[in-house]
Amino acid sequence: MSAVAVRDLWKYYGDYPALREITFSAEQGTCLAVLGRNGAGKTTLLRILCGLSRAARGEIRILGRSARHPETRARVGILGHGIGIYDELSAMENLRLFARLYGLADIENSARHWLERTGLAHVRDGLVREFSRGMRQRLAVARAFLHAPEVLLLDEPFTALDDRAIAMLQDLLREALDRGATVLMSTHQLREALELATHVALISRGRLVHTGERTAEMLADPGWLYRHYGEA
Amino acid sequence: MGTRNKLIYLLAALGGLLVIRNLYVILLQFPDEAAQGAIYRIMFFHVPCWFICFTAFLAAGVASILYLWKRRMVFDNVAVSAVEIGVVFTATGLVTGSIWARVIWGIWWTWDPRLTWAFITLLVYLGYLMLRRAIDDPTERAKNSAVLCIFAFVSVVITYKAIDWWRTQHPGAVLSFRTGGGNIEPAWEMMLLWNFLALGLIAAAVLLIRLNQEQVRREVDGLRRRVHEL
Amino acid sequence: MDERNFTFMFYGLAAAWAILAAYVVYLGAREGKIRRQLENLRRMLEERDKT
Amino acid sequence: MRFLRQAGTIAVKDLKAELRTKEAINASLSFALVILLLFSFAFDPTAEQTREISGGLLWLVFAFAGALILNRSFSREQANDCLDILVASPVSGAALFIGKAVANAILILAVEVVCLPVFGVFYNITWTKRPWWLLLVLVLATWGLTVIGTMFSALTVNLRLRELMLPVLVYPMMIPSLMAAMQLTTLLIAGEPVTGEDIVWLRLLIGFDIIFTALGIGLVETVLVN
Repeated sequence: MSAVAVRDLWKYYGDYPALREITFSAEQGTCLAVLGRNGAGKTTLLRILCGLSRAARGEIRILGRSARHPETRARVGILGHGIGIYDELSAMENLRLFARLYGLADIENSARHWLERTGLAHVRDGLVREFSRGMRQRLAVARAFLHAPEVLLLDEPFTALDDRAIAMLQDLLREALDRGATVLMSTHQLREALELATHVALISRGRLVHTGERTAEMLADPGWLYRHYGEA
Repeated sequence: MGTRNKLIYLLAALGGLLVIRNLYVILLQFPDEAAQGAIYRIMFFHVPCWFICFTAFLAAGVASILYLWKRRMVFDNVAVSAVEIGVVFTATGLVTGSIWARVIWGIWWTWDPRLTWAFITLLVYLGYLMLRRAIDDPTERAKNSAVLCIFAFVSVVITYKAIDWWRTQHPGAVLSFRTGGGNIEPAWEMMLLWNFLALGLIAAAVLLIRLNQEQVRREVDGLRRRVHEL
Repeated sequence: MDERNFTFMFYGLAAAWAILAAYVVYLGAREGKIRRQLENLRRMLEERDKT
Repeated sequence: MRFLRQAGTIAVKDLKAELRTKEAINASLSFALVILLLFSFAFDPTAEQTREISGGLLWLVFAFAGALILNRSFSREQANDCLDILVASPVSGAALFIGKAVANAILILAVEVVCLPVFGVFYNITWTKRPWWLLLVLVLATWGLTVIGTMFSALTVNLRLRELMLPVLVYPMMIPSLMAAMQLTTLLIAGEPVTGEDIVWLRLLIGFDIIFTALGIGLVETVLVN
């Protein structure tokens, strides 16, 4: 069974198909980079997988269940454009809140653990609104990894992050892949993504134009994919 | 000319002819009512107008539920079209009622429960039409306005039941299915139904025109999207 | 009184049909506007396709 | 059980966030006081007249001031795309909705409880003749307003013109609850019992609460997942 399986997925904006017959799957322990230009449909696809948006047609299976199933959502971690944490709460309170929402058994310890992992233990009771940009981003990463998700869905994860956070996120993703998690990320920043990716999928104008393993030539020349499969 | 256009003309023509025939009977054959004089004839339009409103809003509500269930844009088209027609006939109903009230009650308007609720219903559905203008993505627009439409129907139900729940100045129900019969002359009740049919035919014609428009508009939305994409 | 009564009845019926007529005129105007938009967009797409 | 726990977590989160900044509640309270003041210019208040319209007056204040709190409810979630994270979390839409509605209701009730004595002092009214009945009406009507307000706040959260749209949509829908609340409050402030024909208002109030809560719970998931 694939960790993430999508078959014949369509999404419309009115009559206009934003995604057309998307079919792919990602096996457990792999990292799939979903590539494509702005407006190609990457974010729409990711939103559907996160359960934030409904597909018009097609089937989605994440860990064997539908995307909106509560059980699925408890096992999926999400990092999007926005950081998704509350400015009015402290770092610790934010993590405690999400630990509770995800139904974790040991709220205090997992929250503390992830504050340490992201280097925020010294400001655990500081309000997020007083945090620097980098600290907020790291807290967002902690929030996404808090419940040890088996599938990670990341929408343009590297765009909002500074260098230190990028390095940290890459380490954490590698670690997650090692423990058997599946990672799906959409990005147009090829270099950072391709280092991690085991597979790539290229979306152009709502269609999946290429899926396959990430090859050595892609790593050497990130523009290779676009030249071969994307239109000019 | 497509069959759809033919149907529109046919419905409108039938409705028009029926209205003329009804007007003839109402104006020239029916005697003045004992207490109200000539003005009572407004009832023959006022009451069917409200029937059309209820029918239209009910249709919009059902179409909205169907949209949320099946997610087919057709249902959304039906919902907007029906709401728009409902709003037009609500306005007509309020204006004719108001003119009647000026003669019989001596005032244009009173904050009577029935009148108030009819007015609230108008506002609620105007809100629906405004909400639609504020959302760009057609799918999102269809979904959110369907939800609003279901909420809005509560006010229609209240308006309908207002004459039972509160003591109101507004005349009570007239049709036999609510009163058990005997409230008005059978000939008048028949005429109400005939006029309901006439206005219904015209409303159906307008509904079809409106549906066509909504389809073209969706095409425009789609093309606009494609232009953006390039 | 009775004549006034009759005038008001006439106003009532006239108002009802006036509202309906206004709506139909409005529908017609909108039809024209949507058609124009459609034409514009089609033309824009054709031009883009040529280049 | 799980539902209640999740709803509770959301409510506590909203209340905590609001009490830290006090943005909405401060704005709401001062707005309420301003309206109470403005009403004194609108008419020359003698105790007798004021008592007759007290229900209407108070609930207008509560509805306008409450809208500020309701408006913040979902727009607070927008700042960092938090709403997406909540919707994608294992919390059901219904739990999210109820949690937010409870938090809003508590905040609005707090504003109301502050406004009542101020109203009493400004307009020379003894409003405590039937305190428990009044409290019951306050709670029931506030819940009605809150459920509708929270639902429509969710409905308009992604709109360009949300600040403009929300009042236009929400006030007409609130009228059923407001109307019943106004009638009952006038009665209770005059010290009269709720009996006979007036029971119908209480029934309506409870009926609308049930209808709108059910509609909200049933439809909120559809609204949040686009």
